[in-house]
Amino acid sequence: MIVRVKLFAVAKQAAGVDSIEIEVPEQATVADVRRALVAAVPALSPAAKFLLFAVDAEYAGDQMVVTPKSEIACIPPVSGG
Amino acid sequence: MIVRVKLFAVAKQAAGVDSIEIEVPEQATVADVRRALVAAVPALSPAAKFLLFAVDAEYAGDQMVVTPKSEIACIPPVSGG
Amino acid sequence: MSRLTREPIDTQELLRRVTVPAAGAVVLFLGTVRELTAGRRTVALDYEGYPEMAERKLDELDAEARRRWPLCEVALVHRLGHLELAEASVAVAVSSPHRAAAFEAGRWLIDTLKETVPVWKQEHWADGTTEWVHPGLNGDVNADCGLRNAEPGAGGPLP
Amino acid sequence: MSRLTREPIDTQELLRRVTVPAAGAVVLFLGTVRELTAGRRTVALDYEGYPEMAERKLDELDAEARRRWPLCEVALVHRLGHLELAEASVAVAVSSPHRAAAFEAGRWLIDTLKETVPVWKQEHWADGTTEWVHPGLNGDVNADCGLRNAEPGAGGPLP
Repeated sequence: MIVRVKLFAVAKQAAGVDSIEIEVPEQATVADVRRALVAAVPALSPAAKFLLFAVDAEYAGDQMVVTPKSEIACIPPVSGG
Repeated sequence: MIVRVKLFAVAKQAAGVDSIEIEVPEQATVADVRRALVAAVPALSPAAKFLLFAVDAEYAGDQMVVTPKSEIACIPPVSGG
Repeated sequence: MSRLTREPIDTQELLRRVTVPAAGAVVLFLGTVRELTAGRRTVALDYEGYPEMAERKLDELDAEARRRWPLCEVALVHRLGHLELAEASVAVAVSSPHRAAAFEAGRWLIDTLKETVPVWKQEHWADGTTEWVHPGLNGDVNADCGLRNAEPGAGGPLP
Repeated sequence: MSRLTREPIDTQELLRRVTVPAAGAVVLFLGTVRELTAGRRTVALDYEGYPEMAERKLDELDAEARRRWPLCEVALVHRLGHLELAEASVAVAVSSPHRAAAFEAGRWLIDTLKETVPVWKQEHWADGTTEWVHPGLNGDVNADCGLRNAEPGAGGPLP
Protein backbone atom coordinates (compact mmCIF):
# COMPACT_ATOMS: atom_id res chain seq x y z
CA MET A 1 0.00 0.00 0.00
CA ILE A 2 1.03 3.63 -0.44
CA VAL A 3 1.31 5.96 2.54
CA ARG A 4 2.14 9.65 2.59
CA VAL A 5 4.69 10.95 5.09
CA LYS A 6 4.97 14.63 6.06
CA LEU A 7 8.57 15.83 6.22
CA PHE A 8 10.05 18.65 8.28
CA ALA A 9 13.38 20.40 8.76
CA VAL A 10 16.38 18.23 7.84
CA ALA A 11 14.11 15.47 6.51
CA LYS A 12 12.34 17.92 4.20
CA GLN A 13 15.66 19.37 3.18
CA ALA A 14 17.12 15.92 2.43
CA ALA A 15 14.10 14.87 0.39
CA GLY A 16 13.59 18.23 -1.31
CA VAL A 17 9.83 17.93 -0.77
CA ASP A 18 7.53 18.50 2.21
CA SER A 19 5.80 15.15 1.92
CA ILE A 20 6.57 11.90 0.18
CA GLU A 21 4.60 8.86 -0.90
CA ILE A 22 6.23 5.54 -0.11
CA GLU A 23 5.28 1.90 -0.63
CA VAL A 24 4.96 -0.22 2.50
CA PRO A 25 3.47 -3.70 3.16
CA GLU A 26 -0.18 -4.09 4.20
CA GLN A 27 -0.44 -3.84 8.03
CA ALA A 28 2.83 -1.91 7.98
CA THR A 29 4.10 -0.51 11.26
CA VAL A 30 5.92 2.71 12.01
CA ALA A 31 9.17 0.70 11.88
CA ASP A 32 8.33 -0.33 8.31
CA VAL A 33 7.62 3.30 7.44
CA ARG A 34 11.03 4.34 8.80
CA ARG A 35 12.80 1.70 6.72
CA ALA A 36 10.91 2.62 3.56
CA LEU A 37 11.53 6.35 4.10
CA VAL A 38 15.27 5.88 4.52
CA ALA A 39 15.34 3.63 1.46
CA ALA A 40 13.62 6.37 -0.52
CA VAL A 41 15.84 9.15 0.91
CA PRO A 42 19.26 7.56 1.52
CA ALA A 43 20.70 10.85 2.77
CA LEU A 44 18.62 10.28 5.90
CA SER A 45 20.17 6.92 6.78
CA PRO A 46 22.67 8.31 9.35
CA ALA A 47 19.67 9.97 11.04
CA ALA A 48 17.38 6.93 10.86
CA LYS A 49 17.57 5.95 14.52
CA PHE A 50 16.87 9.54 15.61
CA LEU A 51 13.70 9.91 13.56
CA LEU A 52 10.47 9.69 15.50
CA PHE A 53 7.11 9.41 13.83
CA ALA A 54 3.68 10.77 14.54
CA VAL A 55 0.46 9.11 13.44
CA ASP A 56 -2.60 11.35 13.36
CA ALA A 57 -0.65 14.13 15.10
CA GLU A 58 0.48 12.01 18.07
CA TYR A 59 3.85 10.39 18.72
CA ALA A 60 3.65 6.73 17.69
CA GLY A 61 5.81 3.79 18.75
CA ASP A 62 7.56 1.53 16.28
CA GLN A 63 4.86 -1.14 16.63
CA MET A 64 1.95 1.10 15.67
CA VAL A 65 0.17 -0.08 12.54
CA VAL A 66 -0.57 2.51 9.87
CA THR A 67 -3.11 2.64 7.06
CA PRO A 68 -3.27 4.66 3.86
CA LYS A 69 -5.63 7.03 5.69
CA SER A 70 -3.18 7.66 8.56
CA GLU A 71 -1.66 11.11 8.75
CA ILE A 72 1.97 10.13 9.14
CA ALA A 73 4.74 12.62 9.94
CA CYS A 74 8.46 12.13 10.29
CA ILE A 75 9.65 14.01 13.40
CA PRO A 76 13.41 14.63 13.55
CA PRO A 77 14.73 15.78 16.94
CA VAL A 78 12.82 18.93 17.83
CA SER A 79 14.51 22.28 18.44
CA GLY A 80 11.74 24.72 19.26
CA GLY A 81 11.82 27.11 22.15
CA MET B 1 22.19 63.75 73.02
CA ILE B 2 19.13 63.89 70.78
CA VAL B 3 18.80 61.66 67.74
CA ARG B 4 16.04 61.53 65.18
CA VAL B 5 14.63 58.15 64.13
CA LYS B 6 12.63 57.63 60.95
CA LEU B 7 9.58 55.46 61.46
CA PHE B 8 7.76 53.26 58.96
CA ALA B 9 4.68 51.06 58.78
CA VAL B 10 3.58 49.74 62.20
CA ALA B 11 6.19 51.85 63.99
CA LYS B 12 4.93 55.02 62.32
CA GLN B 13 1.38 53.96 63.05
CA ALA B 14 2.16 53.29 66.72
CA ALA B 15 3.93 56.62 67.14
CA GLY B 16 1.52 58.63 65.02
CA VAL B 17 4.45 60.45 63.40
CA ASP B 18 6.92 59.56 60.67
CA SER B 19 9.99 60.46 62.70
CA ILE B 20 10.68 60.99 66.35
CA GLU B 21 13.38 62.70 68.40
CA ILE B 22 14.64 60.71 71.36
CA GLU B 23 17.22 61.28 74.05
CA VAL B 24 20.07 58.78 74.23
CA PRO B 25 23.46 58.79 76.05
CA GLU B 26 26.58 60.12 74.33
CA GLN B 27 28.24 57.30 72.35
CA ALA B 28 24.87 55.56 72.22
CA THR B 29 24.59 52.36 70.21
CA VAL B 30 21.74 51.02 68.12
CA ALA B 31 20.72 48.95 71.17
CA ASP B 32 20.37 52.16 73.17
CA VAL B 33 18.28 53.68 70.40
CA ARG B 34 15.95 50.66 70.45
CA ARG B 35 15.47 50.94 74.21
CA ALA B 36 14.83 54.67 74.03
CA LEU B 37 12.40 54.29 71.13
CA VAL B 38 10.36 51.65 72.92
CA ALA B 39 10.35 53.78 76.08
CA ALA B 40 9.00 56.67 74.03
CA VAL B 41 6.44 54.53 72.18
CA PRO B 42 5.38 51.81 74.65
CA ALA B 43 2.95 50.30 72.11
CA LEU B 44 6.03 49.03 70.28
CA SER B 45 7.38 47.04 73.21
CA PRO B 46 5.98 43.66 72.08
CA ALA B 47 7.71 44.30 68.74
CA ALA B 48 11.00 45.48 70.20
CA LYS B 49 13.04 42.36 69.46
CA PHE B 50 11.81 42.33 65.83
CA LEU B 51 12.84 45.90 65.10
CA LEU B 52 15.98 46.30 63.02
CA PHE B 53 17.69 49.63 62.55
CA ALA B 54 19.49 51.28 59.68
CA VAL B 55 22.18 53.91 60.10
CA ASP B 56 22.84 56.07 57.06
CA ALA B 57 20.61 53.82 54.93
CA GLU B 58 22.41 50.58 55.78
CA TYR B 59 21.39 47.85 58.22
CA ALA B 60 23.29 48.35 61.47
CA GLY B 61 24.06 45.89 64.26
CA ASP B 62 23.18 46.53 67.89
CA GLN B 63 26.75 47.59 68.68
CA MET B 64 26.96 50.36 66.10
CA VAL B 65 27.51 53.78 67.62
CA VAL B 66 25.30 56.62 66.45
CA THR B 67 25.73 60.37 66.50
CA PRO B 68 23.25 63.24 66.25
CA LYS B 69 24.18 63.47 62.55
CA SER B 70 23.40 59.81 61.84
CA GLU B 71 20.37 59.12 59.67
CA ILE B 72 18.69 56.50 61.85
CA ALA B 73 15.70 54.48 60.71
CA CYS B 74 13.63 51.90 62.53
CA ILE B 75 13.03 48.93 60.17
CA PRO B 76 10.22 46.62 61.26
CA PRO B 77 10.09 43.27 59.40
CA VAL B 78 9.83 44.09 55.69
CA SER B 79 6.93 42.95 53.52
CA GLY B 80 7.67 44.27 50.06
CA GLY B 81 7.40 42.22 46.90
CA MET C 1 18.63 49.26 36.53
CA SER C 2 16.63 49.49 39.72
CA ARG C 3 14.10 52.00 40.95
CA LEU C 4 11.05 52.77 42.99
CA THR C 5 8.00 54.22 41.33
CA ARG C 6 4.56 55.45 42.30
CA GLU C 7 3.22 54.83 38.77
CA PRO C 8 2.02 51.51 37.29
CA ILE C 9 5.04 49.39 36.36
CA ASP C 10 5.76 49.57 32.63
CA THR C 11 6.47 45.90 31.88
CA GLN C 12 7.08 46.56 28.19
CA GLU C 13 9.84 48.99 28.99
CA LEU C 14 11.43 46.43 31.32
CA LEU C 15 11.25 43.68 28.71
CA ARG C 16 12.73 45.97 26.07
CA ARG C 17 15.53 46.88 28.44
CA VAL C 18 16.59 43.28 29.15
CA THR C 19 15.98 41.76 25.71
CA VAL C 20 19.37 42.02 24.01
CA PRO C 21 21.12 40.01 21.27
CA ALA C 22 23.50 38.39 23.77
CA ALA C 23 20.53 36.85 25.59
CA GLY C 24 18.62 33.71 24.72
CA ALA C 25 16.36 33.75 27.76
CA VAL C 26 14.33 36.44 29.49
CA VAL C 27 12.50 35.88 32.76
CA LEU C 28 10.05 38.46 34.09
CA PHE C 29 8.52 38.01 37.52
CA LEU C 30 5.62 40.17 38.66
CA GLY C 31 4.28 40.20 42.18
CA THR C 32 0.61 41.14 41.92
CA VAL C 33 -2.07 42.14 44.40
CA ARG C 34 -3.86 38.90 45.31
CA GLU C 35 -7.46 38.96 46.42
CA LEU C 36 -7.35 36.12 48.96
CA THR C 37 -4.79 35.53 51.71
CA ALA C 38 -5.47 32.70 54.13
CA GLY C 39 -9.16 33.00 53.40
CA ARG C 40 -9.37 36.77 53.97
CA ARG C 41 -10.30 39.07 51.15
CA THR C 42 -8.13 42.03 50.19
CA VAL C 43 -9.56 45.00 48.33
CA ALA C 44 -6.31 46.97 47.91
CA LEU C 45 -2.79 47.37 49.24
CA ASP C 46 -0.69 50.36 50.16
CA TYR C 47 3.08 50.11 49.90
CA GLU C 48 5.44 52.33 51.83
CA GLY C 49 9.21 52.34 51.53
CA TYR C 50 12.35 53.91 52.89
CA PRO C 51 13.37 55.21 49.46
CA GLU C 52 17.08 56.02 49.87
CA MET C 53 17.79 52.65 51.45
CA ALA C 54 15.42 50.64 49.27
CA GLU C 55 17.05 51.89 46.07
CA ARG C 56 20.48 51.13 47.47
CA LYS C 57 19.37 47.61 48.39
CA LEU C 58 17.92 47.04 44.92
CA ASP C 59 21.23 48.13 43.39
CA GLU C 60 23.07 45.70 45.66
CA LEU C 61 20.77 42.86 44.61
CA ASP C 62 21.39 43.67 40.95
CA ALA C 63 25.16 43.60 41.48
CA GLU C 64 25.11 40.41 43.55
CA ALA C 65 22.93 38.58 41.00
CA ARG C 66 25.37 39.53 38.24
CA ARG C 67 28.20 38.12 40.37
CA ARG C 68 26.37 34.85 40.90
CA TRP C 69 25.02 34.21 37.39
CA PRO C 70 26.09 35.11 33.84
CA LEU C 71 23.38 37.69 33.27
CA CYS C 72 23.07 40.12 30.39
CA GLU C 73 20.68 42.62 31.97
CA VAL C 74 18.79 43.06 35.22
CA ALA C 75 15.88 45.40 35.95
CA LEU C 76 14.23 45.71 39.35
CA VAL C 77 11.25 47.95 40.08
CA HIS C 78 9.15 48.25 43.21
CA ARG C 79 5.99 50.29 43.21
CA LEU C 80 4.89 52.36 46.20
CA GLY C 81 1.52 53.85 47.04
CA HIS C 82 -2.00 52.52 46.53
CA LEU C 83 -2.52 49.40 44.40
CA GLU C 84 -5.73 47.76 43.30
CA LEU C 85 -6.28 44.03 42.86
CA ALA C 86 -4.12 42.39 40.16
CA GLU C 87 -1.81 45.40 39.85
CA ALA C 88 1.91 44.61 39.96
CA SER C 89 3.76 45.76 43.07
CA VAL C 90 7.16 44.47 42.03
CA ALA C 91 8.89 43.45 38.81
CA VAL C 92 12.11 41.47 38.40
CA ALA C 93 13.38 41.15 34.83
CA VAL C 94 16.58 39.33 33.93
CA SER C 95 18.18 38.06 30.75
CA SER C 96 20.92 35.52 30.22
CA PRO C 97 22.36 33.52 27.35
CA HIS C 98 20.68 30.40 28.80
CA ARG C 99 17.46 29.83 30.67
CA ALA C 100 18.74 28.04 33.76
CA ALA C 101 20.58 31.14 34.94
CA ALA C 102 17.66 33.41 34.09
CA PHE C 103 15.20 31.34 36.13
CA GLU C 104 17.59 30.88 39.06
CA ALA C 105 18.57 34.54 39.19
CA GLY C 106 14.95 35.68 38.89
CA ARG C 107 13.91 33.45 41.77
CA TRP C 108 16.85 34.49 43.95
CA LEU C 109 16.23 38.17 43.26
CA ILE C 110 12.59 38.16 44.31
CA ASP C 111 13.25 35.92 47.31
CA THR C 112 16.07 38.15 48.53
CA LEU C 113 14.26 41.37 47.70
CA LYS C 114 11.36 40.28 49.90
CA GLU C 115 13.74 39.61 52.80
CA THR C 116 15.95 42.68 52.63
CA VAL C 117 14.45 45.68 50.84
CA PRO C 118 12.83 48.16 53.26
CA VAL C 119 9.33 48.24 51.82
CA TRP C 120 6.14 47.44 53.69
CA LYS C 121 2.62 46.63 52.64
CA GLN C 122 -0.59 47.52 54.34
CA GLU C 123 -3.57 45.27 53.69
CA HIS C 124 -6.95 46.85 53.12
CA TRP C 125 -9.25 43.99 54.03
CA ALA C 126 -12.74 43.65 52.64
CA ASP C 127 -14.13 44.05 56.17
CA GLY C 128 -12.93 47.67 56.19
CA THR C 129 -9.92 47.14 58.46
CA THR C 130 -6.31 47.77 57.55
CA GLU C 131 -3.15 46.08 58.76
CA TRP C 132 0.55 46.59 58.21
CA VAL C 133 2.16 43.29 57.30
CA HIS C 134 5.29 42.38 59.26
CA PRO C 135 6.33 38.74 58.84
CA GLY C 136 7.00 37.11 62.20
CA LEU C 137 5.23 39.90 64.00
CA ASN C 138 1.64 39.85 62.76
CA GLY C 139 -1.05 38.06 64.67
CA ASP C 140 0.71 38.72 67.95
CA VAL C 141 2.33 42.10 68.09
CA ASN C 142 -0.19 43.94 65.96
CA ALA C 143 -2.90 42.55 68.20
CA ASP C 144 -0.90 43.20 71.37
CA CYS C 145 -0.22 46.73 70.25
CA GLY C 146 -3.90 47.28 69.61
CA LEU C 147 -2.94 48.00 66.01
CA ARG C 148 -5.01 45.29 64.37
CA ASN C 149 -8.28 46.64 62.97
CA ALA C 150 -6.94 50.15 63.01
CA GLU C 151 -8.81 52.59 60.84
CA PRO C 152 -6.90 53.81 57.78
CA GLY C 153 -4.63 56.64 58.76
CA ALA C 154 -5.29 56.33 62.47
CA GLY C 155 -2.30 56.19 64.75
CA GLY C 156 -1.98 53.41 67.26
CA PRO C 157 -2.16 54.01 71.00
CA LEU C 158 0.27 56.65 72.02
CA PRO C 159 2.11 56.69 75.27
CA MET D 1 -4.40 29.33 25.99
CA SER D 2 -1.84 28.04 23.53
CA ARG D 3 -1.15 28.90 19.95
CA LEU D 4 1.32 29.22 17.13
CA THR D 5 1.77 32.55 15.41
CA ARG D 6 3.77 34.01 12.55
CA GLU D 7 3.54 37.52 14.02
CA PRO D 8 5.70 39.04 16.79
CA ILE D 9 4.57 37.70 20.15
CA ASP D 10 2.38 40.22 22.00
CA THR D 11 3.81 39.96 25.51
CA GLN D 12 1.42 42.58 26.89
CA GLU D 13 -1.56 40.55 25.80
CA LEU D 14 -0.09 37.46 27.47
CA LEU D 15 0.59 39.32 30.71
CA ARG D 16 -2.93 40.76 30.71
CA ARG D 17 -4.33 37.29 30.15
CA VAL D 18 -2.57 35.68 33.11
CA THR D 19 -2.72 38.58 35.58
CA VAL D 20 -5.87 37.90 37.58
CA PRO D 21 -7.01 38.76 41.13
CA ALA D 22 -6.54 35.16 42.31
CA ALA D 23 -2.85 35.35 41.45
CA GLY D 24 -0.04 36.85 43.49
CA ALA D 25 2.76 35.82 41.13
CA VAL D 26 3.23 35.99 37.38
CA VAL D 27 6.21 34.46 35.59
CA LEU D 28 6.85 35.20 31.93
CA PHE D 29 9.62 33.36 30.10
CA LEU D 30 10.75 34.48 26.66
CA GLY D 31 13.12 32.50 24.48
CA THR D 32 14.91 35.04 22.30
CA VAL D 33 17.18 34.84 19.26
CA ARG D 34 20.71 34.83 20.65
CA GLU D 35 23.57 36.14 18.57
CA LEU D 36 26.29 33.74 19.74
CA THR D 37 26.09 29.95 20.06
CA ALA D 38 29.31 28.12 20.95
CA GLY D 39 31.29 30.98 19.45
CA ARG D 40 29.40 31.08 16.13
CA ARG D 41 27.43 34.14 15.18
CA THR D 42 23.77 33.90 14.20
CA VAL D 43 22.13 36.58 12.07
CA ALA D 44 18.59 35.18 12.09
CA LEU D 45 16.55 32.05 12.69
CA ASP D 46 13.72 30.39 10.84
CA TYR D 47 11.24 28.29 12.76
CA GLU D 48 9.12 25.59 11.16
CA GLY D 49 6.45 23.54 12.90
CA TYR D 50 3.97 20.76 12.40
CA PRO D 51 1.05 22.98 13.33
CA GLU D 52 -1.75 20.52 14.11
CA MET D 53 0.48 18.45 16.35
CA ALA D 54 2.36 21.38 17.89
CA GLU D 55 -0.85 23.06 19.03
CA ARG D 56 -2.11 19.78 20.48
CA LYS D 57 1.16 19.34 22.36
CA LEU D 58 1.00 22.89 23.72
CA ASP D 59 -2.54 22.22 24.96
CA GLU D 60 -1.33 19.03 26.64
CA LEU D 61 1.48 20.92 28.38
CA ASP D 62 -0.99 23.53 29.62
CA ALA D 63 -3.26 20.81 31.06
CA GLU D 64 -0.40 18.85 32.62
CA ALA D 65 1.08 21.97 34.25
CA ARG D 66 -2.31 22.77 35.79
CA ARG D 67 -2.46 19.22 37.18
CA ARG D 68 0.99 19.54 38.72
CA TRP D 69 0.77 23.05 40.20
CA PRO D 70 -2.01 25.29 41.52
CA LEU D 71 -2.00 27.68 38.59
CA CYS D 72 -4.48 30.42 37.83
CA GLU D 73 -3.73 30.91 34.14
CA VAL D 74 -1.32 29.55 31.53
CA ALA D 75 -0.48 31.01 28.13
CA LEU D 76 1.91 29.35 25.66
CA VAL D 77 2.85 30.83 22.29
CA HIS D 78 5.43 29.67 19.77
CA ARG D 79 6.32 31.82 16.83
CA LEU D 80 7.08 30.36 13.39
CA GLY D 81 8.80 31.92 10.39
CA HIS D 82 11.74 34.29 10.17
CA LEU D 83 13.08 35.93 13.36
CA GLU D 84 15.75 38.56 13.77
CA LEU D 85 18.20 38.83 16.66
CA ALA D 86 16.57 39.45 20.06
CA GLU D 87 13.07 38.64 18.83
CA ALA D 88 11.10 36.20 20.98
CA SER D 89 10.49 32.75 19.50
CA VAL D 90 8.54 31.39 22.43
CA ALA D 91 6.63 32.75 25.40
CA VAL D 92 5.50 30.90 28.51
CA ALA D 93 3.31 32.90 30.90
CA VAL D 94 1.88 31.47 34.10
CA SER D 95 0.20 32.85 37.19
CA SER D 96 -0.33 31.31 40.60
CA PRO D 97 -1.30 32.47 44.08
CA HIS D 98 2.33 31.99 45.16
CA ARG D 99 5.65 32.41 43.41
CA ALA D 100 7.19 28.98 43.98
CA ALA D 101 4.56 27.31 41.81
CA ALA D 102 4.79 30.01 39.15
CA PHE D 103 8.57 29.64 38.81
CA GLU D 104 8.50 25.84 38.90
CA ALA D 105 5.68 25.56 36.38
CA GLY D 106 7.29 28.11 34.05
CA ARG D 107 10.57 26.22 34.10
CA TRP D 108 8.90 22.85 33.58
CA LEU D 109 6.80 24.20 30.72
CA ILE D 110 9.70 25.58 28.71
CA ASP D 111 11.89 22.55 29.42
CA THR D 112 9.17 20.13 28.34
CA LEU D 113 8.08 22.26 25.38
CA LYS D 114 11.62 22.15 24.04
CA GLU D 115 11.66 18.35 24.29
CA THR D 116 8.26 17.49 22.90
CA VAL D 117 6.67 20.15 20.69
CA PRO D 118 7.30 19.51 16.97
CA VAL D 119 8.98 22.77 16.05
CA TRP D 120 12.41 23.15 14.49
CA LYS D 121 14.81 26.00 14.10
CA GLN D 122 17.17 26.71 11.26
CA GLU D 123 20.25 28.75 12.06
CA HIS D 124 21.32 31.45 9.61
CA TRP D 125 24.97 31.78 10.49
CA ALA D 126 26.92 34.96 9.86
CA ASP D 127 29.13 33.07 7.39
CA GLY D 128 26.14 32.72 5.06
CA THR D 129 25.41 29.08 5.76
CA THR D 130 22.21 27.66 7.19
CA GLU D 131 21.65 24.61 9.34
CA TRP D 132 18.60 22.86 10.79
CA VAL D 133 19.14 22.24 14.47
CA HIS D 134 18.42 18.69 15.66
CA PRO D 135 19.74 17.97 19.16
CA GLY D 136 21.70 14.73 19.27
CA LEU D 137 21.99 14.72 15.52
CA ASN D 138 23.89 17.87 14.58
CA GLY D 139 27.58 17.79 14.01
CA ASP D 140 27.44 14.23 12.79
CA VAL D 141 24.37 13.50 10.74
CA ASN D 142 24.02 16.92 9.11
CA ALA D 143 27.64 16.64 8.10
CA ASP D 144 27.28 13.03 7.05
CA CYS D 145 24.20 13.89 5.05
CA GLY D 146 26.04 16.67 3.31
CA LEU D 147 23.40 18.98 4.76
CA ARG D 148 25.69 21.24 6.72
CA ASN D 149 26.47 24.45 4.88
CA ALA D 150 23.47 24.00 2.64
CA GLU D 151 22.30 27.14 0.89
CA PRO D 152 18.97 28.48 2.09
CA GLY D 153 16.13 26.63 0.40
CA ALA D 154 18.39 24.13 -1.30
CA GLY D 155 17.49 20.48 -0.91
CA GLY D 156 20.07 18.06 0.36
CA PRO D 157 21.49 15.28 -1.82
CA LEU D 158 18.64 13.33 -3.30
CA PRO D 159 18.75 9.62 -3.97
